[in-house]
Amino acid sequence: MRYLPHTEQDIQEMLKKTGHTSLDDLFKTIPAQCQLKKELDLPEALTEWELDSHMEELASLNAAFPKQKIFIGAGSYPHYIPSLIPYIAGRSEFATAYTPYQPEISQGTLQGIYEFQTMITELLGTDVATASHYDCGTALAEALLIALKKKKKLNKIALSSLIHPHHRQIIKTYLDPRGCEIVDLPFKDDGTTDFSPLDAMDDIAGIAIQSPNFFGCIENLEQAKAIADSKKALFITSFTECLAYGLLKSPGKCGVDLVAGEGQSLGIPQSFGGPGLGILTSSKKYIRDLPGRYVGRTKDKNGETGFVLTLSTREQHIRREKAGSNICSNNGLNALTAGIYLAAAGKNGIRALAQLNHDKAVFLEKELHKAGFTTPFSQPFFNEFVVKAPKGFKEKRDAVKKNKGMVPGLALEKYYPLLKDHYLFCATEVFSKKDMETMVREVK
Amino acid sequence: MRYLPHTEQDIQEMLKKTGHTSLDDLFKTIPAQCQLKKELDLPEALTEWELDSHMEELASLNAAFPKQKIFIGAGSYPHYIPSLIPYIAGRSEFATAYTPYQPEISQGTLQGIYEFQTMITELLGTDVATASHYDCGTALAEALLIALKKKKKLNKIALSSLIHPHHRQIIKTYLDPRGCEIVDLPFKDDGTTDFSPLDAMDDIAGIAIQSPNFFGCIENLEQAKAIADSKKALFITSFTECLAYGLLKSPGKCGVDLVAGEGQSLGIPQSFGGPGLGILTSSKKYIRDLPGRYVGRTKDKNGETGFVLTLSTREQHIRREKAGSNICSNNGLNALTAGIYLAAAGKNGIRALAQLNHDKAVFLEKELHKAGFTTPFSQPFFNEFVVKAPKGFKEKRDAVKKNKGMVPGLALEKYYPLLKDHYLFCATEVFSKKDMETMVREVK
Amino acid sequence: MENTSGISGLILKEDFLWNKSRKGRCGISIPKQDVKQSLLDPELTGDAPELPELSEFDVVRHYTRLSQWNFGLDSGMYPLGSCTMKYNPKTNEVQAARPGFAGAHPLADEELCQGALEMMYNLEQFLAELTGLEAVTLQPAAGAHGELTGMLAIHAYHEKQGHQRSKIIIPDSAHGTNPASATLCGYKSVNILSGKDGILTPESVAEVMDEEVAGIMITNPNTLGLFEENIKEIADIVHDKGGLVYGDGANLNAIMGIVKPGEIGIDVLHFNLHKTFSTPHGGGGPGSGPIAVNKKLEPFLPVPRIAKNGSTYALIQDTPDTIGRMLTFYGHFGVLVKAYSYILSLGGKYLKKTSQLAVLNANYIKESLRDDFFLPYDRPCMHECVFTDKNQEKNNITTLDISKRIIDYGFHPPTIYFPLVVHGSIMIEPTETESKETIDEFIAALKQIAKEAENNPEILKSAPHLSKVSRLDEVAAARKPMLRG
Amino acid sequence: MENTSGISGLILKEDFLWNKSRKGRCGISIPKQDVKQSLLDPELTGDAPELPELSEFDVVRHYTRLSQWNFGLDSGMYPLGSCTMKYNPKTNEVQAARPGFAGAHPLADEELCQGALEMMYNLEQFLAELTGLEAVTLQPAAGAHGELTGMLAIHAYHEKQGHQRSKIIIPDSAHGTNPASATLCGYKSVNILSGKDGILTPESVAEVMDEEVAGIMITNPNTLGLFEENIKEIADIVHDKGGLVYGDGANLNAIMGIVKPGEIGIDVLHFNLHKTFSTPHGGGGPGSGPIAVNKKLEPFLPVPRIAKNGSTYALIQDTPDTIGRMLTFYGHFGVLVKAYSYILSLGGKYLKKTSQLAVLNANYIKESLRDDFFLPYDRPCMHECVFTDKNQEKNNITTLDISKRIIDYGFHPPTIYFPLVVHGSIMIEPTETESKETIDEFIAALKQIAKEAENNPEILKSAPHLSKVSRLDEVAAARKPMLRG
Ligand SMILES: Cc1ncc(COP(=O)(O)O)c(C=O)c1O
Ligand SMILES: Cc1ncc(COP(=O)(O)O)c(C=O)c1O
Repeated sequence: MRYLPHTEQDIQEMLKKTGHTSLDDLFKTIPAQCQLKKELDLPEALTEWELDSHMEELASLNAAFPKQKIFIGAGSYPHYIPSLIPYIAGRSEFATAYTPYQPEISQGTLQGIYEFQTMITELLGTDVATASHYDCGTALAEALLIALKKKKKLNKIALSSLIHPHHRQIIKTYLDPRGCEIVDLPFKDDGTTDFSPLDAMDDIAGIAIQSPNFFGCIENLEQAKAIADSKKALFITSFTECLAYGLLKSPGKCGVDLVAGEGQSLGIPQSFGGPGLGILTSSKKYIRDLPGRYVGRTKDKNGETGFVLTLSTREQHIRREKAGSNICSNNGLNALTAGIYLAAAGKNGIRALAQLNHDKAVFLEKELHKAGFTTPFSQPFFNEFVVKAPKGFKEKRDAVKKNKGMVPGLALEKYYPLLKDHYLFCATEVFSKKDMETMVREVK
Repeated sequence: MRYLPHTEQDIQEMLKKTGHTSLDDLFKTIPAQCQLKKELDLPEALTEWELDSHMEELASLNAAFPKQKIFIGAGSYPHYIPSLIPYIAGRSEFATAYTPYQPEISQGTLQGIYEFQTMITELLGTDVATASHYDCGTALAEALLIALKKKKKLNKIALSSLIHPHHRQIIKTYLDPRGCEIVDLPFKDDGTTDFSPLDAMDDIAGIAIQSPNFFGCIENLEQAKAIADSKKALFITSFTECLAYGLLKSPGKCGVDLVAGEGQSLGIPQSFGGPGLGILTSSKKYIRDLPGRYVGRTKDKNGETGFVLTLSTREQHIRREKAGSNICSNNGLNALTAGIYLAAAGKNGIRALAQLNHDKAVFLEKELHKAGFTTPFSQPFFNEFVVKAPKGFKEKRDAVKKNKGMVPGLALEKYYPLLKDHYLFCATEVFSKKDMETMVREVK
Repeated sequence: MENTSGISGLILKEDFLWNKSRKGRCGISIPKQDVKQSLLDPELTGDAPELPELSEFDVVRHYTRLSQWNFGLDSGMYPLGSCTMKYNPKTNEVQAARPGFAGAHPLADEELCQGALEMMYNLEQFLAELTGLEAVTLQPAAGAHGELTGMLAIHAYHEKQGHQRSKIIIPDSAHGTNPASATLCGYKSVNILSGKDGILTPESVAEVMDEEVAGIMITNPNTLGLFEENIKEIADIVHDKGGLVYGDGANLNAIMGIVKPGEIGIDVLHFNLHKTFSTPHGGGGPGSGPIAVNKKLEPFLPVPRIAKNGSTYALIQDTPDTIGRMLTFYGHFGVLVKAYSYILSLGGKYLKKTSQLAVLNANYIKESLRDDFFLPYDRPCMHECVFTDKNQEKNNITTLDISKRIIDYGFHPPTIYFPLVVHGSIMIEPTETESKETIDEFIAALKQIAKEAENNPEILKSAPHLSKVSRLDEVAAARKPMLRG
Repeated sequence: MENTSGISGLILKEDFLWNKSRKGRCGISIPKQDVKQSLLDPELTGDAPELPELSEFDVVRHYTRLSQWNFGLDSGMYPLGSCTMKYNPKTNEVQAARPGFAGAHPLADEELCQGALEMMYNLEQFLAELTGLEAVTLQPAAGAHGELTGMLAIHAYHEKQGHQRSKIIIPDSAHGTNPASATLCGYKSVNILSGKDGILTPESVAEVMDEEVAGIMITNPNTLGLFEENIKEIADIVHDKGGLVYGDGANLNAIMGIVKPGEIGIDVLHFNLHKTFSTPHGGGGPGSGPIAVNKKLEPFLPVPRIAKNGSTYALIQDTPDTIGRMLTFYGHFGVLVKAYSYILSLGGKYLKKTSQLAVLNANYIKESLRDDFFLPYDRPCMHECVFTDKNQEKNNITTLDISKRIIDYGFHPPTIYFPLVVHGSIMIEPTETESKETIDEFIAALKQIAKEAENNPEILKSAPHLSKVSRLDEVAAARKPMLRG
């Protein structure tokens, strides 16, 4: 096997040194009754070439960007990825390193993540950002844990029903063991969160909303912040489409305490939903509360600037059962990737792309409108929006899905049972005007 | 434009330093009547994404390995390329460097080429090899130029008619200006070169044959060497399928003076015929005659081992009009690639692959035989062979070509007008038994 | 420093991105505007974020230089204990990058995702077979996330049993993520000590096990690289009192094809695909931490789960007792593709061989260095071995000094100061993909360092000498954190 | 050495492949044997070649380390004069690697190669438009090969005219490949000197031009970075006597969209796609050297040629007056794909801008360093500028010393000792993809080196200090060549 370097002679020489008679003999400290009696029932080893054809066969069974036009976002967005990004992020010095425990020979990863932390706080108007979390859903769950920790006496949080339904599920799963009460904030007619259930409550540890929310609508963060303040609750926001903040007012500017977000749009392939990039960022106040790694700037013995993992006394490997989070490995290489993307796009690029995404979505919405779809929510959106489909759409959708390799929108009924015939559509810079026109023509 | 870093401010500051009033002004030394009056008539700049789709569209118009099964070799062979090879050879330190004129910061390229030179001479049984040439055809032409240089008084060479027809064209093109006479050696019934035209000649500077030859047959190099010796001619061999020498007796062992070969099979994609890898290697005697770069081992000031380009006093940049060749840039990265391939395959891998290629070709020949094809030449072959097709084959070939994405063999009539209905087939490790059976079934 | 790989060469400084920024540059292609521009209400928009402005080449060169300051696994041996830094095959990267995988949308209709679902289904089967457990979820994003998933399942199990428990037993040698994960489920950690030969005794478990204990978290082989020989008895003790046994599978590389955790009493086990299954660690992640469970715990696995109906694959979005959902979608799919490719490339036979050779390499190192460094537990080890700096103490040399000096010899240092149970531990995990020659070089380097500790301790104290920076001031970094530029 | 990019860091030694070989290892997958083995007559076979035996990881690590000893364009500025080391866009690599290109067989039937042919046809059109010439062949494998092709066409032209000629005029500043290429066609080089301002005078050409002269080989801008202002008159002189004008297009990066060589009297011109058109040089190649010709020379272009018939593309395998064939197939197709991608990415507008900025950068360097280094031709330059070591002679410092010292500052040295016409030349070509900041750093480094030459010449003499090896003994290498291990 080409990955295993040991020749028969190597094995014999090494066994001699260790004082064993055979490879099996190495395991004699394992009680016999623990040892497996038969061989593993796994497929025979494939050659590299058999693997190639098997995998290409599997891959070809999936609808995928760029071949198929999938007009869905909902937490995973098709965006162009500049070719320099996989090339650079794939360099073995980055990709095959472990967590930078030895900073002297990990300065590349460390400076790269430090720059990522910097650019993310710049994008979101916050003060500090961690080196990454798994994804938006898990980052958001951690943010709510912080709220509960900060407000020790309270055990109640409020979640907008327009937070990604999967994220709400994650939060529920994370918080369940502590018997925490979750107040569900319904949505208003305009497609934004309805805070009225909070009117009578004053024991909320944290309020979380997503913006743009799951319907694509842009929430009014300043107003929400005022409500949170009036309740003395931590105000937490999340987002699944990072690119929106090339255009929208940043959560930091709106006074948000903690921001959890998904960074997949920043140069990371969709990959059937993962690995993405969990972003966790906040105002300075929470610097010691955010979970996971930070890279900090310091100096070496000779006074040269360098970087280290820092503030690790918050973390599990030091605090063990007293740590606020258990996170260890995170999504570092994707953070580096997002950093490369932000550096390449830059101030103007990110703005132009964000504006273009919005333009495309507005165009698509108008086209659908012309084709008989209605738009139930009036609040402006970024690059996703909800429409109510005319009769017969489902069948047409099935047909183009099969024959044209197009996937027109995501049915919302599954997530919001009352929203029968409602679909969430997404348009990004990867869809040309013609793509959109063709799709609309097919489902009209 | 994302490749051009200059901001408007940069340009103004720099113009100030250079004392010009505008970018146009920089060109004022160019006489007005030399300056272009209108803009270039070229397409507008494409975005990276437009380029992607344009190129994918063009690429998809080609039949290509691995999607299509092209049973043709004839100088370009489908072989598996281990994924490590493009990954490593694509590292920018290798790919974006120039020729190692500054050895202190080019030791990677230099050791890599030194190791290539070593392994190539090992494979071919020779003493020295250059750092590479363009391809086999041009390398062979250079070898014949050496023969003419060595035998100053003679102006006649003999070429086997079973040397790749394109290579013979190149040689003719290269030698034409010197009015050199080329004796064409016909082929015998067994599919090997007929040396009998030489019987009456004693003014031949060099004799060149290809083995395996264009018909795939293995020539008897020892016998040919004896004939060349008896004529006091330099004996030159070539090959288009490098992998053959994982199995066959090496030309060096057979006493060949100069060997020119094609290294494409060693991990280099076919790429519609280029860039390939010209191999030039010989016995020690010709060390100062081979054209192009050599990497040599030496020491630095501190006694550390290091490598440099050496023996460059043979080359154009020193000898100018007195140089034996004009070669400057060669196919260095492909030489490095071939080195990686040889290192990864190793002694056992190269042998096993070569044997497997032969096995596959023998199988295919037998299958075709069963299907009514005849085999005109009796001499053993490596992984290519000639068959005479039964009636109706041409039409069936056209049909599978269109409908099945298979290309069964290369018609030889174009190259050898007497060989009507003769086809050159190739089988390598990339064709499974099933691929071959399917193809034969379709054309039967 | 003869015969060592570490030497000094030219590398290049590189300033921060923002110091290289110049107004007006942009390093990417902006698609052409083929639809009308629509301006949002200015109330909603902000100023463009002040990101650096660079050309494409600036960006390429910046990160190329940064990369050259890093030591990767492809650069040299990386014997980081507990991290299983084995070769990351390049073909795995090719597989994950196929457009049909990399461009697949997680919410496209099921019939458009059959290839992705089939791959995941198969991988679940493989992981179940490897562990002798019943069912697998691929959702957890990393090892710690797998722990949390498993512990939540245990929590749900006890809930379902009608009596929630309050404690969890955790050996002193456990990884920090274990107690932290248990805490997240509301369990109080009860720490127990390893016995004097480095493994747990049934007695120490029996002593603390009661009906308030939800279970035990065990790493086997443990973080000292030793097989927990009493695992079956311990499991029985825990099971007898209604508890469950959580297995931390970080060290699975020692026992593939040798021991099936499900057969020795483990109820739930997490994998680190970025360790045992060769997926690159990316300088911190993304990893992937699937868990396998037995029948008892299967009902509690997170949703969605993958089902095979005839020849099609489907996602089951809800099961009655599920703990819920652990990640937005189905796990780190791109990482799963690589692990799946790895398993297929080795098959059962070579996975077993992998474990055998990993254990051989570790024992070989242990035996070779036993005279030079102190072995706190002098027993046959599994895939890693743990030394300490005790022999060097007299020269005032610490584990940190030794590890920094290793850098000068061209190797990545081992894991240090973990497990905590051993003072000054040096935890060496060579993995099976290191050849005997490389290991011999590593041994020679460590022997020389042991000599230097005697004869020239200062050279260890001041190490590393060849790296871009020397030892960094971590105290200052933490005291006055500078976390952004 | 303040403010310099060059610093020292850890790199790793690496032995020869064969010293790492162990019997029985193999680093690749051998496809399964699904057909019977057939043994060849043992008379025909030899022993397996003694290639090194390594695991896949051994190979990856070996070459990764080697690569880390190299300085690439992505590592830093590489102002190698005459080589146009501009950014090699990563998207070009993606395009060339598409299976439809990389896996295409050159002899598959024409209708199966339409995409490849269309790309080549388009590229020929683009190159013709850029030069104002009529027809293009993409066949030549590199610049020198293009020269040979062009000179063979000139040779065939004269043959066709009925009177072959014997000589060729070559300026002293020409690249060595020019006279060498002419010699291959049997032409004797007649060298002429540049005028005192670095360019050719019509008089010097007129003096040697006669009916025995086949033509002249001119590089414009020439290798001093100067535009040959008398090109039209010179071309007239040559044409009047029945000669032809060969243009060496290595320096095309200066004049795209500014001058069309075909309009100033050039009959044939070669391109270096690996210079002007951004394809990577690969540490020595493969390059690509298409030539463009005017109507006079078109009949002599090598075959096959590419024709467009309606919407299909065809190969014309024979033309009556062709010189024949220059390469086995159609040229370095994989390189052509990259150059084509580059042209499409810039379009006419940005190709012109490219030349403007390349010239701006060179002039900026020239003006910035004029007080520090001697400028043999003090005139506005094109895309490169040439200095010499004359100012440093008094301190016994040579161009070689200066260039080696540049390495310590983290830059690749310029081209040195070429063109030969200037003693100790230092030929700096920054290209347009270097930013002003990088160029300012480079200028600062050179100024500092000029100061060091005064104050501390020894540091130049002993340079480079940071690279893996110091100056190498080239004399020993050539005296007793060791060309294999
Ligand atoms: C024994 C052990 N358990 C758990 C973990 C946590 O795994 P991860 O980093 O993937 O979250 C580690 C990782 O270092 C470990 O070594
Ligand atoms: C002016 C000039 N002409 C010709 C050449 C030869 O080009 P190539 O190396 O592509 O053969 C070069 C390359 O260095 C050159 O600089």
